[in-house]
Amino acid sequence: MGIVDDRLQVDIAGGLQLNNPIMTASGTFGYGNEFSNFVDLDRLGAIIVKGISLKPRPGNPPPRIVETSCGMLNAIGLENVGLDNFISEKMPFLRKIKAPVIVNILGDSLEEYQTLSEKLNDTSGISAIEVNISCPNVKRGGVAFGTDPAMVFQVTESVKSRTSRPVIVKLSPNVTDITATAQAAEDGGADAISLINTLLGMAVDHRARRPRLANIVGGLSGPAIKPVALRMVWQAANVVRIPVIGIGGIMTVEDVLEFMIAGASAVQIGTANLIEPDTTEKVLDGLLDYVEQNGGRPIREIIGTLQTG
Amino acid sequence: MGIVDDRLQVDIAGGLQLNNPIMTASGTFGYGNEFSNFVDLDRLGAIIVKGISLKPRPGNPPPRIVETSCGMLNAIGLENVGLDNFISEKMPFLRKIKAPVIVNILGDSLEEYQTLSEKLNDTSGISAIEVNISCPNVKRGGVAFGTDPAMVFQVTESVKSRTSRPVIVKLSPNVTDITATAQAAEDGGADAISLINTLLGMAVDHRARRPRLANIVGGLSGPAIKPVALRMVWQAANVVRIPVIGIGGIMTVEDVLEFMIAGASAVQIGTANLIEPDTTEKVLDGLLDYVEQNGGRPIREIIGTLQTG
Amino acid sequence: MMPFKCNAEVRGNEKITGDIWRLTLEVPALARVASPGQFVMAKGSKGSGPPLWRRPLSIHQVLDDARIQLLIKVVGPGTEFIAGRRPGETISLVGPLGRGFVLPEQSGNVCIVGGGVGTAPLFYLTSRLLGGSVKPESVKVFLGGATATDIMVLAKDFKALGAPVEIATDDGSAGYHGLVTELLNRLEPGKSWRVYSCGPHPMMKTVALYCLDRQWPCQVSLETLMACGISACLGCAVPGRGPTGLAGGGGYLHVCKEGPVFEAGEVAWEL
Amino acid sequence: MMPFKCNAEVRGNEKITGDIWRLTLEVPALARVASPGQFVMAKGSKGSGPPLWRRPLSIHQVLDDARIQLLIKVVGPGTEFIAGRRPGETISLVGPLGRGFVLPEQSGNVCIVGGGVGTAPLFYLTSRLLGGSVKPESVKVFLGGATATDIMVLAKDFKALGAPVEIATDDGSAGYHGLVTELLNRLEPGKSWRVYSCGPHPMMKTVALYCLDRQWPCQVSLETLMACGISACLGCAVPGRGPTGLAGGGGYLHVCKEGPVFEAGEVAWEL
Ligand SMILES: Cc1cc2nc3c(=O)[nH]c(=O)nc-3n(C[C@H](O)[C@H](O)[C@H](O)COP(=O)(O)OP(=O)(O)OC[C@H]3O[C@@H](n4cnc5c(N)ncnc54)[C@H](O)[C@@H]3O)c2cc1C
Ligand SMILES: Cc1cc2nc3c(=O)[nH]c(=O)nc-3n(C[C@H](O)[C@H](O)[C@H](O)COP(=O)(O)OP(=O)(O)OC[C@H]3O[C@@H](n4cnc5c(N)ncnc54)[C@H](O)[C@@H]3O)c2cc1C
Ligand SMILES: Cc1cc2nc3c(=O)[nH]c(=O)nc-3n(C[C@H](O)[C@H](O)[C@H](O)COP(=O)(O)O)c2cc1C
Ligand SMILES: Cc1cc2nc3c(=O)[nH]c(=O)nc-3n(C[C@H](O)[C@H](O)[C@H](O)COP(=O)(O)O)c2cc1C
Ligand code: FES
Ligand code: FES
Repeated sequence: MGIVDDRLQVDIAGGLQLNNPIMTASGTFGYGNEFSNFVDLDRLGAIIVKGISLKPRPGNPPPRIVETSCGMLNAIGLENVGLDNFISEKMPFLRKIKAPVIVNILGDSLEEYQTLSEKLNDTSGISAIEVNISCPNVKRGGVAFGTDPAMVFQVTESVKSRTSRPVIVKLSPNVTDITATAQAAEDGGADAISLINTLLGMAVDHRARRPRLANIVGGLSGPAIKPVALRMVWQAANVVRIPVIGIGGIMTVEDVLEFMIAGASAVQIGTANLIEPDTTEKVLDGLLDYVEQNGGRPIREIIGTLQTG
Repeated sequence: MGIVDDRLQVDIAGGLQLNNPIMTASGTFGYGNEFSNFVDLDRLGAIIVKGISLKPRPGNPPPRIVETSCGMLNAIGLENVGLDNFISEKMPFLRKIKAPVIVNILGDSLEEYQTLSEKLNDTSGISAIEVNISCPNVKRGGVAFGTDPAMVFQVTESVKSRTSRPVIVKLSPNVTDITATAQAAEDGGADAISLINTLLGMAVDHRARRPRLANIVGGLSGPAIKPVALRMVWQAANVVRIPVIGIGGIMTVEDVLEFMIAGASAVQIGTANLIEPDTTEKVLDGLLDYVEQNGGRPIREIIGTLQTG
Repeated sequence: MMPFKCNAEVRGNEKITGDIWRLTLEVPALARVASPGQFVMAKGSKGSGPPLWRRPLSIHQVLDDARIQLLIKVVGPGTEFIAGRRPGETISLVGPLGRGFVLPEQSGNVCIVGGGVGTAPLFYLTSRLLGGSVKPESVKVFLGGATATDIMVLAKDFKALGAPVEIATDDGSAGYHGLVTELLNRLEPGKSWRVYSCGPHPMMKTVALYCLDRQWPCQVSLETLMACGISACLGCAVPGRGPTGLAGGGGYLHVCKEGPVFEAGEVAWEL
Repeated sequence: MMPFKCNAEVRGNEKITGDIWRLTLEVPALARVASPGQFVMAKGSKGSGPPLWRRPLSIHQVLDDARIQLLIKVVGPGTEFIAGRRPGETISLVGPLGRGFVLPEQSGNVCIVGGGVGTAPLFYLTSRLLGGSVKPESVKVFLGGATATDIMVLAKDFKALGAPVEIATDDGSAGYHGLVTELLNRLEPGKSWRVYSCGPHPMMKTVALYCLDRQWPCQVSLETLMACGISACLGCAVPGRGPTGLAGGGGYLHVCKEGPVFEAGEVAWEL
């Protein structure tokens, strides 16, 4: 599988062509190296690393995770090594991987997003930036950014103005109208949008009468949220012209096909990595089988082919 | 179990006292009679019937339902017999039941809501009205009502002005800020709010490249949505002073306790009725056991006792 | 008869072909009241799933007023779970559900048309017909399948009831090489036939239209996705005909309540 | 050693007490490399659940470099599924995971303190210790349980390794009537002890603080909820001490990566 199969190639984000549509979702694939024994990282469409902030963050106190019906809540609180450590400690490994590396960034202010974009622009080996404006775990800033179209526009525009790298804006599902934030990201100059981030949820320990997460609320992910994600991807793809990257509960190749048919040019696999660490490669093999069973037609031909008539 | 156990009593909606907090969710319990062989209807806290409109509605074309991971999508399209048939055909049976009957209403316009409220005010045997402003299946009217706080206020106020019955406003989860619509309902004079209605979702048949619902999108319910429901109930209960009724993915007595601890004065059981038609009574028995194991303390004492410090 | 919920003990589980199984369940309360064409909603998982929903399965046969049999084709997780239960285990059932076949009050010619596992409810129907006013020589059973193995065991069972059976297979490996609906031409056109059918939707549509053309009474048992089976969710709608039907200005039929068995003329086949 | 994913065949499944089972799995690739204190993430459901997550389980013993044993207490659906696997069935595992116990380089006094099913990893540790530089007479094994039946089988197994075992039970039905941590007072205070412990968090805290007081080297194996076990989710955080620990101005320790075994002094027990 060293050779590239052009039947799986897809275009995303400002001319960035991926060898295949299978990407890893931020925060569920560490910094890539954690998975080197489970998947051939070179084969992936792209690797998106854990969200990076300017300074290291310790994250939220435990408990940070809880299992729910066909899903999980997390309130990791965006623990990460910070930009400088990321560049010095994680990038050397990532540069050796053939798959494009996309860095997910998050900040508490417009300025932080801008500084991150500038510094990453000067860092080699980074194919694109994904802007996380939607994480529900950060109490300051983050939430407002992700749910207000005007703020989405502003963050997108300021990140774009500081980097020559393609910019993907990652949208929050915790909004009344996903088409408004999708449109705002496009208007702000985003090269692509990715969705969905986690749904804001909560779990209660009835014996202790306490929340199960120290942070009280957390982000819901996994198969449980797939129907919401598919709906939002379909709605967003109907209003923007830039590529849409589908995320939410993807476990199998059938799930990937569903998202692509609904309008996604590529997908990200999140929670599934935690359970079956070889999911991305398994799904990729499945996609290849699908292409072959369909007379070798390139996979990009199914993007947005949902018949609703 | 003929005698009322006052340890289970709770107050909801404008002085309406229920013998226990277990209600049925609209659209999942028919008009009550469908379940008379599975549960002792007299024992229920309240029966909420399928949503009623002024005229009969045929509902959406099939397929109308699809199973998802730990949940289901429905796009029934609010099929119902219409107000007149409801009163003449369904009320005679319901009047014989000891449990309070709550009628869930839906309309395409303010006027329809008002007419429904007036006519139901003149109908005997109805303990309260639940206003469905949030059903995602009706393309006209409904969606806007449920997601815009100003409209929520308006609908609530006009229903209240036409009826002397307690009014429960049922909120949509498909909003950026549930506290805004919760507050709007309270400001409009609602005696209680109930939440959540279904999350807007979608399913795709990748072989046919078609949506699995003829209506394309539908409402997600079941255990999958419980974390979102709990979060919204907790958020809403923190801002309003009127009782909050919790709905979403409740299958067991533990789920009921979680919702009540998070701030719900009562709960509604929906999808679970479809799978285990005796769920409501089983849960009620469980609640009684809980009360007894806890030294006979009235169940209402646990409402809103979540410790977040 | 009002439906109820019960646990049925598995008494036998017989493999019919590759993916079809016959379960025998001890459940007298159901066996005593279930009529042909009715179905049960069986739990297809432990706890609350997945799968979340129960699974509709027709009553395939009733034995000694004490046991029922289900004929199950494994097509997904629910049927896999149910077909995998071993003797001694129990299955949670809700039933009996729906409106079954209307049996003829007098003798007459009866034709049974079954396709694949859709044949399940027709077996109980046929044994009841033959146990009643209908004579074996005035019955014709047409069974269709993709290939011989799909249908041979069932054909043998129908023959054991005393009914003359004719077979059609898609690949010609047994009986007529073609669609089972083409066997309808073998019915003497002069006579009037009462037709009962269950199988894939296109097959039933052909049967229904064929009979409507000839004004033969015809009952079909429809399949839809079902969440509840107890007419609570309104999910199992099909477009109906006539004053209450969609095509006649009315609404939808609900397969779990007004069906699963319908008169051919009640269904808006064109929608 | 990098972790990998594999299917392990169940070779044996022995009931220890009411809800505790010992599984023997044929999985040479794991057996050859797993060190004491490491764990595996085992799939606790068919397909994608529920439960969704894998379940962390310590390596209880390694046999002949070919089989591993797990000691499982059934507390919920995941452990129920795993403990219910019969010989011939397979279980999906990811492992070996985490940082295990550091074995002493020289002989010396070693004390093992186990509580309930937390004793699981200490058994493999003890057999490796005794197979290495540590002499049976310089080992003390303290095992605690709620009642005698909880701990007697394990105590016998430890004795079979040659280690002297002392028992404490909450109800006094065997050994000392009280907490296992109270047995620590039986250690000769003059000597220095190397202490290894696993069990309920409060127990380990007591052990850790006891040892820190006396400046005895002490290693504890922590438990947290884990979604992945492979340091991808950062969900298994516990407050750490020292320059990189939270209490020292740093951050959290990750039980699946920097643990599950920690030096007593690494953990911020007060948080
Ligand atoms: C009234 C009634 C009686 C039935 N009687 C029998 C019977 O006696 N024996 C038997 O084997 N099966 C019967 N069925 C069909 C059976 O209920 C389905 O095969 C079963 O629900 C599938 O569940 P699953 O989890 O195994 O597969 P799923 O994963 O749910 O489905 C597998 C595939 O089959 C399709 N499918 C599932 N159910 C239906 C349906 N009802 N109509 C069309 N496509 C469907 C799904 O879309 C999917 O593509 C009956 C259905 C109805 C409505
Ligand atoms: C590194 C590590 C090694 C382990 N080794 C073993 C072992 O060898 N044998 C063994 O029987 N168990 C072991 N455990 C614990 C085991 O993983 C849990 O009991 C199991 O995950 C429970 O899954 P379940 O689905 O059966 O129950 P669930 O329904 O998930 O849980 C049942 C109850 O136990 C609580 N619980 C679950 N996991 C934990 C935890 N890790 N810490 C505290 N409370 C918890 C839950 O909150 C719940 O109240 C280990 C855990 C860790 C982290
Ligand atoms: C443990 C965990 C950590 C996450 N961390 C991040 C993050 O740092 N940045 C981000 O943009 N999204 C983060 N996410 C969200 C995922 O990238 C993804 O959008 C979401 O989980 C939905 O996809 P899934 O259902 O496939 O998991 C995280 C999700 C999980 C489960
Ligand atoms: C089949 C179906 C039909 C429903 N119809 C209605 C309705 O008519 N009016 C209404 O307010 N809610 C309706 N709902 C929403 C439920 O009342 C409830 O709010 C939702 O399903 C969440 O609860 P659950 O997860 O317990 O099902 C319907 C839900 C289902 C599954
Ligand atoms: S399946 Fe629910 S009404 Fe028919
Ligand atoms: S369990 Fe996921 S990082 Fe430790």
